[in-house]
Amino acid sequence: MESLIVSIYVFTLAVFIGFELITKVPPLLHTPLMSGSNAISGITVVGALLAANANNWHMSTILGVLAIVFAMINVIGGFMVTDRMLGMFKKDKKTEKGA
Amino acid sequence: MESLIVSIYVFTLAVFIGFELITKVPPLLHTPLMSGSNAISGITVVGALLAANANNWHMSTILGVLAIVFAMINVIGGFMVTDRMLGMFKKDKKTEKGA
Amino acid sequence: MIYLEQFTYLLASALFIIGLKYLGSAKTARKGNQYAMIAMALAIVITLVISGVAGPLQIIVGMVVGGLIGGIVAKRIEMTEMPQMVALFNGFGGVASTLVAYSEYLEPTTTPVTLDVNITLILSLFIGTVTLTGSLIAFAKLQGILPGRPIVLPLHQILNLLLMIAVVIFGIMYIVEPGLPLWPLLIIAVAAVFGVTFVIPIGGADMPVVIALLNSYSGLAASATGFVLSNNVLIIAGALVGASGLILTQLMCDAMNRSLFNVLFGAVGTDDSTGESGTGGGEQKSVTRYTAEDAAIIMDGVQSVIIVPGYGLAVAQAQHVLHEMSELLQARGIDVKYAIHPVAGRMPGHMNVLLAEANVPYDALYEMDDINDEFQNTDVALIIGANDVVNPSARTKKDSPLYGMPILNVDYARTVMFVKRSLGAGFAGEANPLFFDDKTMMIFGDAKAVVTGLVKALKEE
Amino acid sequence: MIYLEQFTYLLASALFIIGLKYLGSAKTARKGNQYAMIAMALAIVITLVISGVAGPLQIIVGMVVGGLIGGIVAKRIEMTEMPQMVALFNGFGGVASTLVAYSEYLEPTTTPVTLDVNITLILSLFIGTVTLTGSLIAFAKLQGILPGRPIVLPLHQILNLLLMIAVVIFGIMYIVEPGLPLWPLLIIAVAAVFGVTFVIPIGGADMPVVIALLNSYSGLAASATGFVLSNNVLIIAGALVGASGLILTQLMCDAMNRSLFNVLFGAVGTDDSTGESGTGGGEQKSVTRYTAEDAAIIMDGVQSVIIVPGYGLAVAQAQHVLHEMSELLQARGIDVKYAIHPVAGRMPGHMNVLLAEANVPYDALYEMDDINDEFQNTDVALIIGANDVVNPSARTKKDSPLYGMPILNVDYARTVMFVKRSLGAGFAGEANPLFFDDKTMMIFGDAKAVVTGLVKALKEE
Ligand SMILES: NC(=O)c1ccc[n+]([C@@H]2O[C@H](COP(=O)([O-])OP(=O)(O)OC[C@H]3O[C@@H](n4cnc5c(N)ncnc54)[C@H](OP(=O)(O)O)[C@@H]3O)[C@@H](O)[C@H]2O)c1
Ligand SMILES: NC(=O)c1ccc[n+]([C@@H]2O[C@H](COP(=O)([O-])OP(=O)(O)OC[C@H]3O[C@@H](n4cnc5c(N)ncnc54)[C@H](OP(=O)(O)O)[C@@H]3O)[C@@H](O)[C@H]2O)c1
Repeated sequence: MESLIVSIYVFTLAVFIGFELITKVPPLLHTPLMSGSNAISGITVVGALLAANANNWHMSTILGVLAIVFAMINVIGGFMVTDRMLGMFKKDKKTEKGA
Repeated sequence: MESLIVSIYVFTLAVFIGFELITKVPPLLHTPLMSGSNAISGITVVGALLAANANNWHMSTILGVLAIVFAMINVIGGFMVTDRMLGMFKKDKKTEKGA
Repeated sequence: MIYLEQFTYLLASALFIIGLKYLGSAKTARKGNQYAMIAMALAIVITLVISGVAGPLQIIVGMVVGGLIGGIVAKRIEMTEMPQMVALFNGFGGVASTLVAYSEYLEPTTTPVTLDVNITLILSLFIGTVTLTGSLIAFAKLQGILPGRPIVLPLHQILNLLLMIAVVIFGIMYIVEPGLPLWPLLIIAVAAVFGVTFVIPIGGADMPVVIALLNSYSGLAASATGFVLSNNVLIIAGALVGASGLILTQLMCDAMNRSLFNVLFGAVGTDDSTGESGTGGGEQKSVTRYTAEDAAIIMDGVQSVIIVPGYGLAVAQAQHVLHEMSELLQARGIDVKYAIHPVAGRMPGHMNVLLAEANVPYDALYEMDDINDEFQNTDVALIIGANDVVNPSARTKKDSPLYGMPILNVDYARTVMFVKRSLGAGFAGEANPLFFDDKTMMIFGDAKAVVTGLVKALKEE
Repeated sequence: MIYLEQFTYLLASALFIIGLKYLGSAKTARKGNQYAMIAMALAIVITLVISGVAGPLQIIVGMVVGGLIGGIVAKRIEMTEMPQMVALFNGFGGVASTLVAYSEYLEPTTTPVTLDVNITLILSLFIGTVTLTGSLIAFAKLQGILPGRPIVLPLHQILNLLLMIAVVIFGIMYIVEPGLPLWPLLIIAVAAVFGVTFVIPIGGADMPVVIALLNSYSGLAASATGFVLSNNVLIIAGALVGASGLILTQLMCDAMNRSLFNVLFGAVGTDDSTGESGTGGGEQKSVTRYTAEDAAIIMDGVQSVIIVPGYGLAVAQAQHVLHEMSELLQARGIDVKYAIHPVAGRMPGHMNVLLAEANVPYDALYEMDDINDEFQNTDVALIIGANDVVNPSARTKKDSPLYGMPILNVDYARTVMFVKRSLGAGFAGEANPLFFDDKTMMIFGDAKAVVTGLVKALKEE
């Protein structure tokens, strides 16, 4: 039962951190932030790996493998698209010329 | 041994929170912040209560009682003086007249 | 070994935190995303190493298949389709959490299963499934598979309430009798229905807010799964996403000047109802129509132009040719700036992403508060596919859905040019009196076609 | 029961976090302090309830005695003595942590004592004791019991290094042979010496930075004790203070334009060397001396005055009469503002606290960046017991310890008045060329005496 208490502590503290970090993010970054944090929520892949890790083809293993697939789409797709978006934000190298 | 790991998690998360909260506090508040957080560090009184809580006068009990005294000075003194200081910060009620 | 595992998870958690922090500032955002990637890689690798990989084949296949799909989608996706992609991925994250929880239900890692594991298992099944079906509906609305307008069933809120009650009852039954496989399946079924009924009455254009909220849910689902498995990195990363998603939702609602409650239950949004209808109120006022060539001629004599892009720019995919046009103007010594309203387009930061894609440097983009004082000294405000964000009714018309929303002060510019297909209203369905102003030039047509025409005319001169 | 206890501790932790957050903003600071109080009360009460209070007498006596002492000190203390009081309290927090850890060493709550408990026990003993003796030295310097100037022993840094090595060795010995009471006592002894040698080479005027650092240590000591007892609320509250103290230390160093390394090891500070000596370099320049009456006459014709308070105001306790004076000036229609340099005085926010005590409204106080542009349109800059924060050498003199520190631009005002006792330098020991400027009026004397004279003269006119 102790482990529930620990989990609640960890959860509460992490929620405080999440709140503190995101207040005052400029609108410019809302979209990348959404897709980036979306990718982070793919952390559930860790649970999927544990669930799929068996030398049998029980239902639980199959569901685990399915979970791996979905979570990995979320992780890889999310991070890559965020990186692509952020890569497009650049400062003007021609400013000196242009202005 | 598991309990050490839990403690480290909790500590790390709390450190992140502490860092996030204090960056960008205006100098106006540095002194009250110092005395206020000083009072918070008197939380060690909780440990002192546990240490002093015995029906004997072993060395450990005596040290516990001493710890209570010191920690309580820190707690009560710190909070009261912070409150006193913050109570002195007021907006000008005469601004409308004065300006 | 447990130390190695736990410390790696702790390190990963710290990197997630730092990554998320960096994602919040323009200069460091890319680095932040990379930190989060490293954190994820660390968490995956240590899990594989520690758990000994008993069934390597299925795991590798699963990872490769998922990774490939994700990678291909990420490479191919158009920037305008970003909202639906994020929606879909959210759903995948949610369903993954549900699957893990259900798999844990079938073969628990630690027995006997304690009460707290069972409670968090229910939460995980429920939140994950709601995230899945809710996200699928959001995706369908944004992709045009479902109509964007709000679909309200009879007794909709009562239905939702009944569904919630059903979940609570099934949850209690499950806890009383965990052996029966019926209860978790019923919980999943009800959650699936609830996800649909939760999102379907929300207008298509409010979807970004819903997506941010579902993003938060997908984090909470991961966190709940972490509770089930007593795995701290899941709990922490999930909680970070849960909290930040909630804040983001709030920030978005604030920018649209609406409450979250109004977004979720207000059934606002007439996304599909464009066209020449429904504008101008009763009386017929006259507008002055112009062509791209007329606009090019006007541009001859001006010194400063502020471009205001809106949703129509995204629809028409006109960002690249717009950038070409603004470079032509700059070559003539005209001062060109972009004014970005926080809710222009259909998702937050939408315009920034689009224009960035077209290589517009981000320091040419001005946020509303920074540029609103400049319109009065500007010759031309060129509004491309935007309406609500420049609609002066927001200042004056008390019963308008826009009332109170801060707008870009384009009406203070010397000349106002609108590029859009019709006199149709925007997302809020509010007629724009500025169309009929004397200093306004309406240039009707698809944004891409008109701007291309402008470029051509500017080059020929 | 364990749930009740743990949830109350969690609630207390959350309230500490919210309290600390609120403490960081002027509007909510007082509420924040109250939240922290409630959190502390919750933590204490639940501990008493859960642990059953086996020995109520000694506990009640301890709490009452400690509380009374703390309360009386808090009520009586002068605002100018704040730094030394905070220093002393820090030390008490530190020693309490050490005592708890040592008591736990004598009678462990859980046996067998594991390796990790032993390691954190050493940390707790060490950090707590360093905090105690370091704080006592800081207190003694600020209170004038010890000289404020840096006291550097021969081979000082090598001595510190040896002490650290000794602690590590004793720590290892302790872990090898935890039964022997010698090792923990040796660790405490070495820590006590280290606390002294750590603080003693730091100048008295740098003490605020040291206090902030020791504040951070007292938090870490509490956290280490929390590790020993596996008590989360100790760990969390301690970590919060540890982290925020460190950030505060850094903010202070930044404001003084110095690195933390330079503060700790630079041995700067000639606090005691005031007096008419050591100024102006070789050549003798002339200054114009004036009296309070002269100043009062000048005040007749002016429209705007900016008051710049400094350390001397605190020493002379002149804040109340200064407020009286500024009200007299305002009554004549003169625009009076206060310019507060971030490091004016001897601790951060020092001037704000002092002036607040004298009922000066805090919206009459302007931070440096907000007021620096106004000096050029101001008739009189009235500098009271300040020097470094207005010394123009900071802009020009490359080899000055002040070089690079942003200063208040008093030299742009039409007339500059200095109220101080002599031509002596300030904390940084840097001569102030502004004393010799044509537009400068020097009014020598104790700040309180001079301002009282000014008040009198203003009233008589
Ligand atoms: N950014 C967000 O996060 C977010 C989220 C949800 C809702 N919203 C809402 O969306 C609205 C955004 O305002 P907005 O000014 O950007 O857009 P808007 O008010 O929705 O107006 C878009 C305009 O673009 C025109 N348009 C459509 N397709 C076009 C094409 N191919 N070529 C040229 N013009 C075209 C339409 O007029 P025609 O039909 O006449 O062409 C329409 O009036 C706000 O009300 C906001 O609250 C924003
Ligand atoms: N605020 C902080 O957190 C902090 C912390 C550590 C160090 N410091 C340092 O302290 C300095 C603060 O600058 P500052 O301008 O406020 O002070 P300062 O440069 O130290 O100057 C104080 C002046 O007050 C005068 N004075 C002393 N007693 C007086 C009395 N009774 N009546 C009238 N005048 C009196 C002294 O001149 P006479 O002897 O001629 O009277 C002295 O020149 C900075 O260098 C800062 O870096 C600040």
